[in-house]
Amino acid sequence: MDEPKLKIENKTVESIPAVTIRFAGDSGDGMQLVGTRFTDTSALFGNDLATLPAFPAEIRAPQGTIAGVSSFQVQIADFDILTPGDNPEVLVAMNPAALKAHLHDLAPNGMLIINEDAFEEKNITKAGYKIDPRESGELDGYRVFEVPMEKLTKEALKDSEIKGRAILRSKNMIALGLISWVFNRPLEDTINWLNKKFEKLPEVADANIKTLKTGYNFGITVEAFHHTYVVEKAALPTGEYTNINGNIGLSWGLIAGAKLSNLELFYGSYPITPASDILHELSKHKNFNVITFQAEDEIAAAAATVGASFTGKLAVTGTSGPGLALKSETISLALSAELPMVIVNVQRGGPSTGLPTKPEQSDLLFALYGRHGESPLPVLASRSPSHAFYTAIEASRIALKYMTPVILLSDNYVATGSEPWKLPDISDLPSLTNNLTTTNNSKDGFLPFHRDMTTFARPWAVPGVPGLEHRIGGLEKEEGTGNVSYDSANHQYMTDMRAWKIANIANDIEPLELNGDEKADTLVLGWGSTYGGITQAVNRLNEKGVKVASAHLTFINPFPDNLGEILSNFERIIIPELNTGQLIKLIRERFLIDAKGINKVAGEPFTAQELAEKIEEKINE
Amino acid sequence: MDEPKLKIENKTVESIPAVTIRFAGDSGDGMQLVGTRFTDTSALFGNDLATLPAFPAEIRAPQGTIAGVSSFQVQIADFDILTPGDNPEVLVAMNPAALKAHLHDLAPNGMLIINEDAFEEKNITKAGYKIDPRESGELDGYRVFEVPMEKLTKEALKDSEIKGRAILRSKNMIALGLISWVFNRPLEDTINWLNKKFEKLPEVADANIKTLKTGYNFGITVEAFHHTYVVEKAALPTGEYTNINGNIGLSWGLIAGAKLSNLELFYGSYPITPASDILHELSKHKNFNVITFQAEDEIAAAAATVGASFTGKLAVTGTSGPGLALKSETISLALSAELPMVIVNVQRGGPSTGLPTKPEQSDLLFALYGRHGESPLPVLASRSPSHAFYTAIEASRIALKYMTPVILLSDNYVATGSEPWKLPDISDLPSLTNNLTTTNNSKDGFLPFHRDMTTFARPWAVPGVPGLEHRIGGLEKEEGTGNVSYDSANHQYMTDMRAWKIANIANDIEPLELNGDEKADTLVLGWGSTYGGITQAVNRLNEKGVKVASAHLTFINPFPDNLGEILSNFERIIIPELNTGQLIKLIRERFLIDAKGINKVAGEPFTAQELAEKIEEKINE
Amino acid sequence: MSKVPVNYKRTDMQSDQEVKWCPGCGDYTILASVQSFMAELGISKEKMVFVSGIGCAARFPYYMNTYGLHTIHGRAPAVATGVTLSNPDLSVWVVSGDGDSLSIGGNHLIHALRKNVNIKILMFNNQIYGLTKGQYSPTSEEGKKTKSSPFGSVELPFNPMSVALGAEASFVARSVDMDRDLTTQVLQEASTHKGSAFIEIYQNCNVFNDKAFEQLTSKEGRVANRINLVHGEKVIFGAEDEFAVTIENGEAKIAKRTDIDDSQIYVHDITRENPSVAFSLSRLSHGPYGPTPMGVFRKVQRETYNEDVMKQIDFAKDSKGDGELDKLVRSLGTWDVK
Amino acid sequence: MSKVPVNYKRTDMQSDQEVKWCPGCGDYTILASVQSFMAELGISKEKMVFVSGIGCAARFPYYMNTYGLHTIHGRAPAVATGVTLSNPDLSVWVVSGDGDSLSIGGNHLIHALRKNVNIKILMFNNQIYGLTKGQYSPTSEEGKKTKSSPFGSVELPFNPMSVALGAEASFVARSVDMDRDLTTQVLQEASTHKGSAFIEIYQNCNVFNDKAFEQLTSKEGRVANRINLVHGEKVIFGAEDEFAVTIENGEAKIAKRTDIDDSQIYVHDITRENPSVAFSLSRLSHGPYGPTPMGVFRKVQRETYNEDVMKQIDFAKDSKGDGELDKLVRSLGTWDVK
Ligand SMILES: Cc1ncc(C[n+]2csc(CCOP(=O)(O)OP(=O)(O)O)c2C)c(N)n1
Ligand SMILES: Cc1ncc(C[n+]2csc(CCOP(=O)(O)OP(=O)(O)O)c2C)c(N)n1
Ligand code: SF4
Ligand code: SF4
Ligand SMILES: [Mg+2]
Ligand SMILES: [Mg+2]
Repeated sequence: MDEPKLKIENKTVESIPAVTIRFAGDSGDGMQLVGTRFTDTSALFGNDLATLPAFPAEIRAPQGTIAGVSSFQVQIADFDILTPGDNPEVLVAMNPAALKAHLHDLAPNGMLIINEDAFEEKNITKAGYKIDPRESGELDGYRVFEVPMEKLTKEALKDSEIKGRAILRSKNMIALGLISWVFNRPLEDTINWLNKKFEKLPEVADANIKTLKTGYNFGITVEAFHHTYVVEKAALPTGEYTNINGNIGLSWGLIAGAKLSNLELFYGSYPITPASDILHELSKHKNFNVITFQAEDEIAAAAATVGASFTGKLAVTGTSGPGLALKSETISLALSAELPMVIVNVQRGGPSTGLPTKPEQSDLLFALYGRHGESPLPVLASRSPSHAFYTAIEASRIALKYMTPVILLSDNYVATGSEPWKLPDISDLPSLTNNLTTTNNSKDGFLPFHRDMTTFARPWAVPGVPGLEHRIGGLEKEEGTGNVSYDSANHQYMTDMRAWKIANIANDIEPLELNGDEKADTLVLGWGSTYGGITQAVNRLNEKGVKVASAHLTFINPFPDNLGEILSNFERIIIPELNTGQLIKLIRERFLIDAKGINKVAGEPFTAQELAEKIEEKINE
Repeated sequence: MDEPKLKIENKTVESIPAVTIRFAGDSGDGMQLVGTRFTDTSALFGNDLATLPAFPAEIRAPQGTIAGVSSFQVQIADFDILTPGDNPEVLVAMNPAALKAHLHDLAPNGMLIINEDAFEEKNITKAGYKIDPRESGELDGYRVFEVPMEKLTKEALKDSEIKGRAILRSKNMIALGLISWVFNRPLEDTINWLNKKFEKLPEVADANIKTLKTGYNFGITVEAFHHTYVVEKAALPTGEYTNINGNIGLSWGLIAGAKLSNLELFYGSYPITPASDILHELSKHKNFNVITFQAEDEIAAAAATVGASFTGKLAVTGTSGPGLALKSETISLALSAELPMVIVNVQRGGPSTGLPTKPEQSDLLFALYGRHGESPLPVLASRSPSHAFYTAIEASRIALKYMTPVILLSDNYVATGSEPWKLPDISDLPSLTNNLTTTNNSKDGFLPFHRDMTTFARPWAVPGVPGLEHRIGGLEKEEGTGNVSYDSANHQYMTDMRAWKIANIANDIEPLELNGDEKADTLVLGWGSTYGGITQAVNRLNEKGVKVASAHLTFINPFPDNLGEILSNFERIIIPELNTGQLIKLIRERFLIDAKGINKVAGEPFTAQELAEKIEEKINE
Repeated sequence: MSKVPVNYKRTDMQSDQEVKWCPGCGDYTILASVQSFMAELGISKEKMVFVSGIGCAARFPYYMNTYGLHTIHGRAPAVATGVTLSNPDLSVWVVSGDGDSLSIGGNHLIHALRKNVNIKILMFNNQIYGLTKGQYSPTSEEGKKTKSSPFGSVELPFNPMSVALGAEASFVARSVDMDRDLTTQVLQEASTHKGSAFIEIYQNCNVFNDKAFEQLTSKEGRVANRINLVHGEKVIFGAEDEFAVTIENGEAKIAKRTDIDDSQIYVHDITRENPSVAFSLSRLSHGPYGPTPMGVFRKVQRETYNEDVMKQIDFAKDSKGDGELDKLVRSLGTWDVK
Repeated sequence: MSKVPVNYKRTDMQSDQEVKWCPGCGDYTILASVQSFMAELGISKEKMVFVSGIGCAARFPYYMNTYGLHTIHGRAPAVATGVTLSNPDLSVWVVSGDGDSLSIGGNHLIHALRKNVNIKILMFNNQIYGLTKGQYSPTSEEGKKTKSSPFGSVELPFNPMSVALGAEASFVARSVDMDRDLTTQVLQEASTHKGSAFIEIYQNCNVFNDKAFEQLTSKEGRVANRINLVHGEKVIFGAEDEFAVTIENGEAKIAKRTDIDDSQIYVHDITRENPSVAFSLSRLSHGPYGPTPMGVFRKVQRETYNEDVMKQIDFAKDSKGDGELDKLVRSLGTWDVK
C-alpha cells in the first residue's frame, strides 16, 4: 500500500472552531489509546484541548456488555477551552454496547461512526437491544457512517506476520486513521510513536501502522467522508506547552515542592483508584531523591509519612476516599505533634466503595471535619491538571511554613483528564521556607513547642541534630516544652493555638479573584474540578448578556481573607458542586448568606451547558 | 472499740440543702472507692446526687506527684440537682499534691480536711511546693482540719492481722468515716458492703471496718468537728431508684433495645478509655444472649458488627474518638449496604490521643461528616447517665426501623458520672419494630433494595432464610435489585434516597421541649452532657429574674421538626459547648441565625455557676 | 452444622449476575470448582454465606447463588467472624486476594486463624494487585517490575503457608486454579474441619501477571514440580516419582530417591499437634518456583471460638436463668422514695 | 552506621521526665537495661530514635534522652519505617506492648519483619492490656478472667516467636524484665544485626497481671524452666543441667539427659537460613509456662529494605543524573505556541 497522499483532493474542508469527539468501545478495544493519540497529535498541532476518559471499575468486564464499555472524550479547539466539551459532535462506537451506552449524549445531527462488523445478533442482544438499532429508527437524526472495521483490518493485514484473532487487536487503528482523515490530522506523530513503542516487536508496529493508514485511506476513498473538517491552531499565549493530566501535574508539583524547599520527597501510599498513578509516577523519579513507599495499607502509609516528617522530609501521603478514612487517626497525630505533611485525596464516588472510577466532590466536609477532637487543618483543592502542579507546591509551602498537615483535594476528573499546560519558567517558582533548626532555643534545653510568633509554627528539629533531642507525641503537650500535660488551662491554650495557627493562614494566601461581570448581582462560587464548567458557563452567559460573575476557591480552609467582602458585593450566591451541598454549608454558616446550590451526584462532571442553564434558572427564580 | 453511738450528742447539727464534697488523693489512695461509698450511702438515704470522678491517664503515676492525683466529687442535695456541683464546699486532701491540684477550686470558707501525716518535706517538694502550704498562708480563708490519718489507722489496727505498710491501705476509711460523721451518715451500709466484698478475706474486711469507725469516732471525739451537717432526703418523685453511671445506663439500654426488639445483642469492641466499661458491663450479661466480641482492633470490631447485622443481630460497636476514626470506613459500608447498626462514641479530649480521661464534646462534626462520600446518618447524644439508657434504646429503634447505622454520642462526663435513676416500669418500654423478612417481595426474585414507602427502609433478609439469598456490598447498588450499578441516574437516585431516608426521621422523634422562661428573648440551646449545667444555670438565672429559656437536643441529625419554629421565637440564641463551636455551626448553617457560642476546651465540664455568668454576660452584651 | 440431604446442580449455585472477570482469568476456574463443590456439600443454600473484601477475587460472592456480602478491603475475615458468631449454623466462606488477605488484611487474617473462628478462607493468590491494575503485592517475587516498582520490588514476599502456621492456623492448604480436582479435595477437607481453614489457591492473572504459576501448571512443570501432600502417604514426586521429601535436622529436604532409603521418606501426617513439620514443609519453596508442596499441610482439631462463646452463653443461661430486664436494672441495689 | 567512640553514662540516657509507671512495674527494669545498654552502644545520642505506639510500655520514649516519638496505638513499626527510610543513618528502636504489637498492630509488625526494615522492635509482653486497666490481650493464656472476659477468655494466644518466624523475621529473640544480663545480651545481638529485629521481653504488670512470669523468674522456676539458647552450644537446662533439647522428626523436644546420648543434643545455630528449627524451638512452650527457650532464636543476614531502596535511588542518580525540574516537565514531549 502506498503512503497516503496528504494533499487535499476530492474533499471539502470546513473550518470549525472546536469539536468534541468521543471514542467508545469495549474495555479491550483500546479506546483510551486512540483517544490519547488523537489528543497528542492535536496538541502538537497547536489546538487547545481537554479530555475526559471513563472506564469501568472492572479490569475487563465481559466483552460486548454495557458494563464493559470504556470511553474517551476530547474537545479540541482553536481557542482557549476549559472542559472536554458537553455533548460530543462525533461518536465512534466500536460495538452495539458502546452505541447503547453513549448515543444519548451525541449532539443532534452529530456524526456517528460505527464498526458495522460488530453488529452481529449476539452483540446486539448482549448490549440489551431487542432489535438492531440500525433498523429501529433510533439513529435517525444523526449522520451515520458504518465502517467495516474488522474486514478492513483483516484485509490490511492479510500478509502480515500477525495471524488469527490477534490481527483484530489493531482495529482501533482504523478508527484513529479515519478520524485523522476527517479532521485533517497527519499520521506521522502516531507512526513514530508506534515504532518507538513496539521497538522490540516490529511486526506489531508494522501491523498497527498498516491498519492506521487503511483507516485513513478509507476516508479518502469512500464517498461518504468527502466532507472533512479542520480545527485551526488555538491562539494560546505563546510559550512551550506539554499535555498533562492531574495526577501527573500533582506528582510533578510535589517533586517541585521538594526541590524548592531543598528537602527530599517521601511519598507513602497504598494503591487505590484514582490516586495510584501518583505513586506510579513518583516511583519513576528516584533520581530526584524521591522515596516512594508502597505500604501494607493506608494507615501504614500515613504512619510512615509521619515518621518521614519527623525525620525532616517533605512528607506526603496520597489516597482516595476510603483510604482517607483509614488515615484519619494518623493525620490527627501529625496535627497534634504539629508535623508538616501533605495528604492528597483524589476524590471518587462514594459512600463506601461507591463508584471508584467516577468523579465526585463529596469528601470536602470529611477533609474539614474528618478527625476526632478539635483538629483544624488547611484544605485546598486543585481545579485542573495544571493547577494541580501549583497546588501541590502551595500545599507543601503551607505545611512546611506552618508545621501542619495539609489536605490537598483532587478528584477523578482532574486526575485523569488532561489539558495543555504552558510550562512555567522553573527559575520563577518561589523557594519554600521551613522551620528546620539546628540551634537551641532556650537556655533550659530545647523547647520543641516554642512557637514562632508570626506563623505560630514550632521549630522542626530532626533526629541527627545534636543537642536538640526531644520527645513528643499525641497526648496533649505543654506549650513550650512539649511535655505531656493534662493541665486544663494548657489544653485550652493549645486548642486555641492550633485553631488560630490555621485561621491565620488566611493572610498568607492568594486573594479570591473574580471572573465575568464584576458588576453583576449574581456570583457563582465554586471549588475544585468544577472550575472549567463554571467558568465556561459564566462566560457563555455573559456573552448572552446575562449578568453573572464567578469565583473559584483554591483554599477552602481557611477561606481567603477577601471572601467575605466579595460575597457581600453580590445579591445572589450560587454554588455548584458535585455533591449534595458541602461548600455551601461552610458559606452559609460563616457568612449567614442564603446561598443556593446546584448539585449533582451522578458520577459525572457538570457540562458547561448544563451549568449555564441551571445558573440562568436560579437567576430567574 | 465500741460501736459508735449514733445519737447526736455534743454537736450542733445544721441542716443544709446541698453540699459538694471532693475527695482527692494519690491514685493508690482509694479516692474513687471512698467517693462511691459515700455516694451510695447518700443515695440509699434518699438524697439526690450527681458525681464527677477524675483520674490520671497513667494507671498509677508516681506517688505523691500532681500527675498522680485522682479525685471524686459528689454533690448531695435535698432537691433535684443536675450536676456534681460547682466549687466544692468540702475538700479532703490526702497529700500535698492533692491539695495543690485542688485547692483553687475550694469555695471560700470551705472545709478543708487534710491528712497531716502526708505533709512530710519529701511529699511537699514532690507536689511542687517550695514551702509547706500549711505555713505559707495560702490556706487562710478556709476551715482547715488536720487529721493524722496514718497515725489513726496504725493505732486502729495495732492488733490487726494485717501488718506492715499494708495497714496504710485502709487510711482512706478514716476519711470516709470522718466525712460520714460530719454529714451524719450511718456506717451500716458501708460495713455490709465491706463484709461482702472481702468475704474471703475477713481480716481485710475487719481492718477496713475498724478504720472506718475510727474515723467516725475521731469526729465524735475531736472538738473541732462538733459542728455537723445534715442534708435531708430529696423530695424526688416517688419510686424505686438506683444509682448508675452513663456507661452502665448505656449498656443496659442496649440490652433493653435487644429485648424490646426481640433480637439478640452483638457488641463488638476494642478496649479504649472511657468506653471500655461498656464492654466490661455487657460481657457480664451473657444470660441475655449478649455476645461480646473483643476484636483485634476497632476496624475488626466494626467489621464484625457489620457481619452480625447482616446476620440479624442488634449489632452495636462502641469506642472513643481515635477508635471512631478507625471505624469510619466500615461505618460507610454499613451505610451503603443499609444495614442497621449502632455506633457508640464516648467522647474524650482530643485531638489524637489527647486527654484520654477527660470529657469533651469535640467529636460532633466528626460524627456527622466523618465519612467519605455522601454518607448521612442519624446522630444522637446522651445528656446524663439515665438518659443514656433511653438513648441507647432510641438509637436501636432508629437503626432497626430505618435500616441505617446510627451514631450515639456520650462523653467521659456522662459515662463516668453517676446519678440516681428512677426505674421505669419495664413493661411500659416500647417494643421496637424491625424490617426482618422471610417472604419474597417480587415475582422476579427477592429485591433487597426494594424500599418500604413510608420509612424508605429496605427489607432485612438474613442468612438462613430460604429463598431470599442475595448479595450486596459497598459498590453503588441498583435501587430494587441491589445489583452493582454504575449508572448515573441510579447513583443520583440512591444518593438522594439515602439522604431523604435520614432527613425523614425528623418526623419520628420527640419534638424539642423548652425549659425555663418560655417568654424570654434568649434561648440557651445545648446537646449532650452540658444538660445539667445549662439547665441548672438557666433555672438559677430565672430565679434571679433573668429571662432566659433552655432547650436540649437529643437528636443532632436530623434535628427535631420543631427546632426551626422554636428558634424563631427567640431573639438571641446561645449555644454552650465543650468544644470550639460545633453544634453552633450546624444551627447557623441551617437556620441562618447569628447564634453565639460559649465554649470551653479544658478537659472539664462547665459548672452551673460558670454558665450562669457567661449566659448573663451574653445577654447583656 | 447438620447436613441435610440437599441435591444441587452446579447451575443452582450460579447467581443471575454476569461474571465480570477478564476473559482467561484463573478466577473462572476456581468459581467453577467452588460452585460444583458447594452444590454437593449437602447444605441448603440459604445457609451458605460468602463474604469478601475488595479486589478482583473479592467479586466472587456476586456469582454465588447464596447469601453474599462484598465488604471493604481487607476486612472480610472480621466481617465473617461477626456472621459466624451470630449464627453458628451457617457455612461461612471468605474469598479474598493476596493483597486483600496479606497486605491490608493481614491482621484480621492471623487473628481469625489464631482464634479458630469457624470460617473458611480462600485466598486467590495471583501475586499481584489485579483490580488496581498491577502493582506488586506481598506475595510478588523480589525484583518484580510493576507500575509501582518500575525498578523491581525490593521486598521478600510472605510465604502464606508459613504465615498461617505461625499464626496457629488449625487448617492450612494450597491448591492451584487449573487443578479442579485438587481444589475440590482441599475444599472437601476444609468443609469437614471444625474451625478456621486457610486455603491458598494460586490463580493466574493473565492481564497483569500472566504465567506466574507456569512452573506448576505447564505440562512439564506440573509433573516435575508439584509435591502432592497426601495424608498417611510417603511424600514422593517427580515425573517418575524420582524425588522424595525427608525431614532431616528439623528441616524438610528434597532428596533423590536413589540417594536415600525409602524408610527415610517423610510420611505426611496432617493431624500432628505440633505445627513444626508442617512449617518446615512450607519452607520447601518460597512461592511457586521449583518443587512446591500442594494439598493439605495441616488439619488439627481444636475448640472453635464460636463454640466456646456459645458455651459461655449457655452456661450463663443455665446458671442464672434467662436474663430479665427487671432484675438487671435492680442489680446494683435500689432504694425507694415514697 | 559508623560507630564513633561515644562514652555515655546511664544517666546521660535519662530524660528529665518523671517516670510514671506503677511502682513495681517490670518496665522500670527494662528501662534501666536499655538505658545502660544504649549508653555503651557507641552511637551519639542524637542518632538514636525511640518510636512507640500507645500503652504503658509505649511511654518509654519519654524517658530516653534521645529523639522520641510517642505515636498512636499499633502503628509504631510503620512510623519507624518512615524514620529509617528517611535517614538510614539513625539507630531506630520501637517500644511496644503485646496489645500494641500483636493486637491492633499485628499487620505492621509482620510487614516490617518481612521487609527487613532496619528497626529494632522491643515488645514488652505482660500478657495484658495495662494502660486500659486490665483486659486480656492476644498473649493472655486461655481461660484468663479479666474485665472483658469475666468467664475466662476463649482464645488461644499467639506464640510471638512463631508469629515473627512465620513472617520471615531475620532476628528473633526473647528475654525477661528481671534478667538484665540476658536483656543486654539480646540488645547487643540486635544492635549488630542488619535489618529488623524482634525482641519479646516478658514484663511483669504487678497491677493487672502480677506473677505471670513466675515460672521463669521465681528462684526455683528460673533454674528449672529457662532454656537458654546460646549460639554454638548444646541446649541444656535444668537445676543440674539434667535436661536437653533434641530435634526429632522435625520437632524440638525435651529429653532427660540420662535418656539420650549427648550427641543427640541440639547445638544451637542462630544463623541457619531455614527458619524451621527456630520455629520448632518456639513450639517448646506456648507462653511462659514450663520449660521456655530464652535468648536469640534466629539471626540471619539478609539485605535490608532501606539499603535496597537507597541502592535504587543511587542507581537512578548514577544513570540518569540528578533530577532537574526543567527536564521533568518536558519529559512527556512539548510543543511551542508562537
Ligand atoms: C481501603 C482501600 N484501599 C485500597 C483500595 C484499592 N484496592 C482495591 S483492590 C486492591 C488490591 C487488589 O489485590 P488483591 O487483593 O490481590 O486482589 P486481586 O484484584 O488481585 O484479585 C486495592 C489496593 C480499596 N478499595 N480500599
Ligand atoms: C486506636 C486506639 N484504640 C484503643 C486505644 C486504647 N488503648 C490504649 S493502650 C491499649 C492496650 C495496651 O496494652 P499493651 O499494648 O499490651 O500495653 P501495656 O499497657 O500492657 O504496656 C489500648 C487498647 C487507643 N489508645 N487507641
Ligand atoms: S485483572 Fe487479573 S485477576 Fe483481575 S479479572 Fe483480570 S485477569 Fe483476573
Ligand atoms: S498497669 Fe501494669 S504495665 Fe502498666 S505501669 Fe502499671 S504495672 Fe506497669
Ligand atoms: Mg491479587
Ligand atoms: Mg500489655
